[in-house]
Amino acid sequence: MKDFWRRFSRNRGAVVGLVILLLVCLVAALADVIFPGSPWDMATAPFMPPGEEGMLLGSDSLGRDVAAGIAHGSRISLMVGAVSTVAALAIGVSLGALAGYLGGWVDDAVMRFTEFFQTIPSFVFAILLVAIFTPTIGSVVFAIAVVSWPPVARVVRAEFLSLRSREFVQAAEVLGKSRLAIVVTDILPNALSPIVVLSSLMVASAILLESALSFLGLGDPNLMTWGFLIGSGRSVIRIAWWMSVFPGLAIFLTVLALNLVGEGLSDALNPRLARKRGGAA
Amino acid sequence: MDVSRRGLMAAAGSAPVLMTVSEALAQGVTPRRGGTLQMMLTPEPPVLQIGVNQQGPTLAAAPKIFQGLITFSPTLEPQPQLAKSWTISPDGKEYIFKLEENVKWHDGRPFTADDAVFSITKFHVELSPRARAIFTLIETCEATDPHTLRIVLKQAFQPFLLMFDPTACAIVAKHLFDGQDYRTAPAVQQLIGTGPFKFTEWQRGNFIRMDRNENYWKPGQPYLDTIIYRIIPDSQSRRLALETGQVLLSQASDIEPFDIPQLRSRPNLTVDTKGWEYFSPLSWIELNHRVKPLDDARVRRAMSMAIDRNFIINRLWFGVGKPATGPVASTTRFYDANAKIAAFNVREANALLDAAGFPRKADGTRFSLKHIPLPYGEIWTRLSEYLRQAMRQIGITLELESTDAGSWARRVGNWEYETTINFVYQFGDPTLGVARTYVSSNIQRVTFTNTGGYSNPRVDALFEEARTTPAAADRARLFSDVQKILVDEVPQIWLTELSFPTIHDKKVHNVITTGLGPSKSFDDVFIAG
Amino acid sequence: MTLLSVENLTVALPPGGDRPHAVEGITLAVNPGEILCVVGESGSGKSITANATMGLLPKGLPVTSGRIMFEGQNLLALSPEAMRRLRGQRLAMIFQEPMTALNPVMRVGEQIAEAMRVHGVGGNAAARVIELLAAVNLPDPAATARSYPFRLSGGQRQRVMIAMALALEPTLLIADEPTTALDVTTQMQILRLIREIQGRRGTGVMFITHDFGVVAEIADRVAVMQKGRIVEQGPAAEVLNNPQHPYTQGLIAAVPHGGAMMTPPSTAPLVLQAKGIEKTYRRPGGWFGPKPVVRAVHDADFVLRKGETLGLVGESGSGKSTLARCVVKLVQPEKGEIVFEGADLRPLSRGAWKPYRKRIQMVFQDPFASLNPRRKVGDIIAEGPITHGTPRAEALARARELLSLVQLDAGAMERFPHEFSGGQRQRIGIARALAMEPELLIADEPVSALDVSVQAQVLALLADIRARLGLTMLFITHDLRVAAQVCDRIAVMRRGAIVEQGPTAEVFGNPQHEYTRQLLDSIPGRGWTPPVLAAE
Amino acid sequence: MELSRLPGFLLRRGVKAALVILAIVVCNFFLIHAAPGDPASVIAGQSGAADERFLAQLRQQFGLDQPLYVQLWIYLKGVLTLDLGFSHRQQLPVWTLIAQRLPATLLLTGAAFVLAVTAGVTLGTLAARRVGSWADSIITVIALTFYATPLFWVGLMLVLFFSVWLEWLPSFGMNSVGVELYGIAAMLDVAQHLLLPALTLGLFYLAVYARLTRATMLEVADQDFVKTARAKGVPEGQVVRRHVLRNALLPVITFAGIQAGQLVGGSILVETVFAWPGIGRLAFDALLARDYAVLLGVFFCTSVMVVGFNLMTDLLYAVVDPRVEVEG
Repeated sequence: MKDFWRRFSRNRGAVVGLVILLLVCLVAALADVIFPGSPWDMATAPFMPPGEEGMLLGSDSLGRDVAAGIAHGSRISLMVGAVSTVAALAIGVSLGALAGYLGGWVDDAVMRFTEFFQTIPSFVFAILLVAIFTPTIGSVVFAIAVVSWPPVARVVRAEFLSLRSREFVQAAEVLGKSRLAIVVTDILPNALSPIVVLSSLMVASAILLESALSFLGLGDPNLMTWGFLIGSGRSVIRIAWWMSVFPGLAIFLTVLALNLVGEGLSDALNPRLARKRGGAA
Repeated sequence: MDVSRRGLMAAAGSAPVLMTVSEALAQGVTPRRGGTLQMMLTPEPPVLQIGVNQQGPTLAAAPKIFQGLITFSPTLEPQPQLAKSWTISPDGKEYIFKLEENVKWHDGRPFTADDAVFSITKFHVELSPRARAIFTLIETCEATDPHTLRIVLKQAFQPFLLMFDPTACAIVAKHLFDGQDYRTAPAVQQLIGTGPFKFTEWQRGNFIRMDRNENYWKPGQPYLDTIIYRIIPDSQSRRLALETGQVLLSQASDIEPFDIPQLRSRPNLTVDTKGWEYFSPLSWIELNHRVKPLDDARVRRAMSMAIDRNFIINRLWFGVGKPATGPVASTTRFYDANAKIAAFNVREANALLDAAGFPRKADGTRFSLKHIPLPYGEIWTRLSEYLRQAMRQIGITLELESTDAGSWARRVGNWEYETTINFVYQFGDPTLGVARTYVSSNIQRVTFTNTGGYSNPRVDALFEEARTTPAAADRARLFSDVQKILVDEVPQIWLTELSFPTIHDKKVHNVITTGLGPSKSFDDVFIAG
Repeated sequence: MTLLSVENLTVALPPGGDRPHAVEGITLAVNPGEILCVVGESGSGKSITANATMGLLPKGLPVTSGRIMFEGQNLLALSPEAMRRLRGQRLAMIFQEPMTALNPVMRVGEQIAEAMRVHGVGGNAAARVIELLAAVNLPDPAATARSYPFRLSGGQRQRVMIAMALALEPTLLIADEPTTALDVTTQMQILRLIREIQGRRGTGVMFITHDFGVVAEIADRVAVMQKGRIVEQGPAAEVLNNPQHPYTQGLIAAVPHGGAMMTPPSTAPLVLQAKGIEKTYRRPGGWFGPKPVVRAVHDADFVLRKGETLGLVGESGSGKSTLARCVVKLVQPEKGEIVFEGADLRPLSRGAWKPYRKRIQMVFQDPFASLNPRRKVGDIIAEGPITHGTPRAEALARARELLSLVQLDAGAMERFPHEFSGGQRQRIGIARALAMEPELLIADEPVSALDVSVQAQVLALLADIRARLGLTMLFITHDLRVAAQVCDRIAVMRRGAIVEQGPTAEVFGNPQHEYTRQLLDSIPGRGWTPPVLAAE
Repeated sequence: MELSRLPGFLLRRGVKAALVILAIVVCNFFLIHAAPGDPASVIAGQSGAADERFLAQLRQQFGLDQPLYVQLWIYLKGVLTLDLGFSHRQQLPVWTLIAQRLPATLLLTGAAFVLAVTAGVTLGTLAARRVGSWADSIITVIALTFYATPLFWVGLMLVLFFSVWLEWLPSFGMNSVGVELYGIAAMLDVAQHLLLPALTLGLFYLAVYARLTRATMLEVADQDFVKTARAKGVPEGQVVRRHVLRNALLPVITFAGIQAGQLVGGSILVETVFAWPGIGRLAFDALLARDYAVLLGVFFCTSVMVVGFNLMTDLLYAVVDPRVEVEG
């Protein structure tokens, strides 16, 4: 673990990313304390520029506090990112594990299924799913999960495929361990690093995807999200640039942080690659 | 884009002075001929054949190609169009229209009264629910000579003439439709009308182009060479197009309300909110009376009182439009200024709900309702978000459900909603555009009927009597009575009288001259200055 | 006159390593027409020396002192461009891994021609390429020139590499373990080729290897390296037969001595009998074309009696590992019987096999890949017995005992595999197998990934355990010296079939099959008998 | 791969592609029909007036009164003969509608793709060659920035900057309408309009390709054959070009194939922001209006595009990498 931290912290970007991410989480956790009340409350006159009337980041077209919206929205954005990633991981890891470990026709069937999902343009598919199930937080999470599992399945399959023939797995087989025990104690822990790295990136792209859906008006209307904020701010961008610029920056920073952390994780978990990345320096 | 702007400037170059529309009209400035007028159309309509399609954009663009027998002034007085004159018998049953001679279809065939008969008795009756409801009153409709049309009604129907403007009953060519499936006939794509402009090109998703009809029946008109409707799905792009002069005119919901204050301050632009007198759209919270406790008039009244309509007008619509005072818009005939809904008063609204037996629970709420925002653009979502906060003040939780236009129409049509937003055209007369929402005989599983399910025999009777009464004064009295009952019962929670500003460059003249705003033929519109 | 002289060369390692220098104070010389073998175990700095000479050291390894004189000029003082012009033209190099040393997306002819073109002599490259390929004894040189590397075998690729290195007739050839990745027979061919070409052209060769057999086969002079220093240098015969430095002595002592044991034929009861096992692999093919079939194992019957060690020897791809894996059901053969103590194991289901797992165990080849990197050593050793119902505490106690049996201290229990060296890991692997108290142990190339000195220790450990526990063993190896030292009987495999089997001494002393003779002929340095020295 | 194997390869892949497309068509058909609301109710809802007869007429006309499996069968029969059906809503054959919009989308995605690949690979190569230097850091930061920025947001910012402030470029549309332009002038006009949307769509993928190229370049640069090339005295530039880059591009090609579908999805957003008259926007409008035939048609087209693009990259891969046939 100490080793992990040492390698992680050697990547300066990753540390910066982690700090940003922790700040975002802090804001999410303390949203109710910093901005008590509902982010939908009309607190002041519409289109107040940042800094005026106590609006740190300005107010929106109904006089709602953009800063409060960003703070409360961080919860939903992070939640959407996390939950849809967990769901996508659940689908992707189980299918990928099945395909990679069992091989043969199971592998073939699962991979055809995955290919099929990869052929449908994912954003278009997400729009379709959300529209069909009507935009609620549940359907948005579902749609994001459904379109983002194929890469997980592929990565996990590839890992399982190579780990399956590794000698320590064969050794476990020769010891008479059950298939489940082999998958859980021998293969999965060793396939974890790429999954961990991938999931940090998936959280990031889920946040982007959610915001894109909201931009097109396909977000949950009862929840304050960053995507909603930009979606409602983009049409007034020339009157109130702050309405789309700040939530856009929030997304940008969070996604950037997640990417940086992902790289740091990848460095820390794959020391071989890390050496390569950093060259000799 | 620079090129197009230069082109327009060059065309307008010879006009020596800048002047406003009214000045131009007042001074009788000779209109200039020539130029291309670029406008916008939002959203892109599926087809431009009136009748086959009745959506707003079609009604805005198609009257350049198709014409009606008459049109209406801003005070809803009938004006001649294809009919140069008309007479109505004293009993209100017989209508005789004298039609313009020398009118030719765009394909060169002459226009006759037969075309009018076909359009009235067959085409629109088959296609348009609105026409169908009214034209069933016709006993005979015949061409007494090639340029005379005679219509006899089964019973007197005072608002009958309102059905003959181009948006309600565009006259189509009999020879192109008769004997075919009207919806799929080739003429639906190859539009042939009598109007000042001929349909020339439609690049879907991009633009619709119409060119001057050289054989137009009004001598010397139209003035414009070309009309182009650009399709621009993004509202900011539309505003930009208007500001940069790439388009010279915006209409209906092309421009978002929040952009209007800034456009007003532009010296080269005119913002005109007139021209919606015929349609007079009225918005309301549509309540489903089958859902408890929305069947309780006290609840409805309390909800109505919790809403600050001035806030909606000022903060959401940026001062465009005005608060609704009842079921009839102030621009519609027979509006009674004395029948007004209760004023904004949160304290009283709360008291009313307490008295009605809906006390606040421990968490401060009384009950919760589902609410579908109108899926026609952001402003409607903002409105619903405001309403949610307004209802919170009186302990009602509004839970928003997003839908797209498809689901919204189906759910409202099937009564599968609790509350939503709707806005409805009034077509100049309560019988045409108001009664349908409140009479129990029109409770149907289709949108724009009495989907809320409100039923009051007294209201039914008053509307029925007003429908068949020939004298305007009698009808006024009946409508006043019905308005008094309705503002008391609040079957729907009326919000605002909508108005959609027409914004155009000051060098475009004669834009709004009728009660139908930009849905006119544009044969007198010109660019100068 | 010396062709190359490395004088007092020191190359630094990045800070934080286990030693400050990769090589320190190296001085050696190569004369024209001479083969200098640089020999040492992994990490001794021999490759660094070679790369420094070629000017191909990675940026993180700077030369801190010394000179490398080549044809009268100091290579270290040359500009990168001047050095580049020398590379390939006057100095050439071949590498250990022929499978990865060629650009996979370029035809080999083109790759050789490129070597000429970049030095401005590509005029008649096409013809020269074919000549060169013929010179390294490649069949159908014209067709080979048009081939992509993946079409060629490892030996063929290494010939291509040699052809490429010799294209401009360099005066110095550096060969970095060029035969380590190859089978013995191929290795012998390549060694002969290098010797022959070098002799013909008078090229000086710096030959890097870890194998004293190879040294004996090819070297004129030898430099022995240990931990970045040269500990002994001299003529080959001198160093091989009369090593002076203790380290050299240790290394030579560790070379397996082919003195095959003469053991009487065993009459002990049968433990394992393999009859008519067949395993074929279908390559994944398209839907339309026929699927190519590879017969991995066929005609490979053998028996194994109690307490006996049977060696399965053969080159890579001969099917020896597949056969062994059939026995433990890691590979499911299509046909045949695997009779263990009277029961046929082949048709058994996964569940029915479980009781036999305790009785048959396996030791794997790669000490780095055979231990789960995410588990502690104690768990790795104890998990087998735990799976079979031994209480955890008891299994862990037993694991501690086993660690001492394989000469590791009990503190290893709580550590992870990556904290151990290759030899230590192989001991852990053996302990894991022994924890099950098996009757039959299958050892799949257990020492081939280890340095000679470590190899000797592990072999000694295996011999000791076998004697103490009375294990029966199936020992798979490609190294005939090792087989001769360990096995009672030998079975020689080739292309999936056993071509000859019998008591070790008989097979080695009087080979019957042509292939066996070929294998024995190919043992590098077979003419050299390592002097009997006291190891360490 | 040898040319003689090409027909078999194409046939196999073609059959597979056709099956995938068919599966997509069927799957989408059911998904779309599972959505609440139908085109008739949308038209009714937007017409300002409607009655039961109006709805029934529309449904009958659209074939919506048939059982779902009959509708599917009719649709499939149509697709097999490349007849994508008829949009009753727009009164035009779906194919006509798509054909009108497709060139715009192909132009946009094509331009974005070319931009992303050329600029991305160039930047990635540059960064990999100077790994650890300030140039590498800057390129990495730029790539990360584009990678983490919402696409539509970039579009808005570009419009603000280039169209509103600088007034250099048009902010929407595909060409200047109302002016007659021919030949070079017309092309320049389209190019002017194309710049911002293509940039918006391309930047994200540019970042992806830059990162991917850098990573694979570094990985390949470590491989033995690169050392071989240096050992034979190949100049550094040629090592990078002929040996490193050529091998590093293989994963980039694979990735490009996978990306095709994402590009089409991203074009919906860009087409919305820039009013670009492409099929992405057509699909979105069709979805909101429940115009099933058009929606299915667009799905069909994009699937064909993606599958075709995959096939092309596979083929390219097979040409660039001789080892491909080993895997069949």
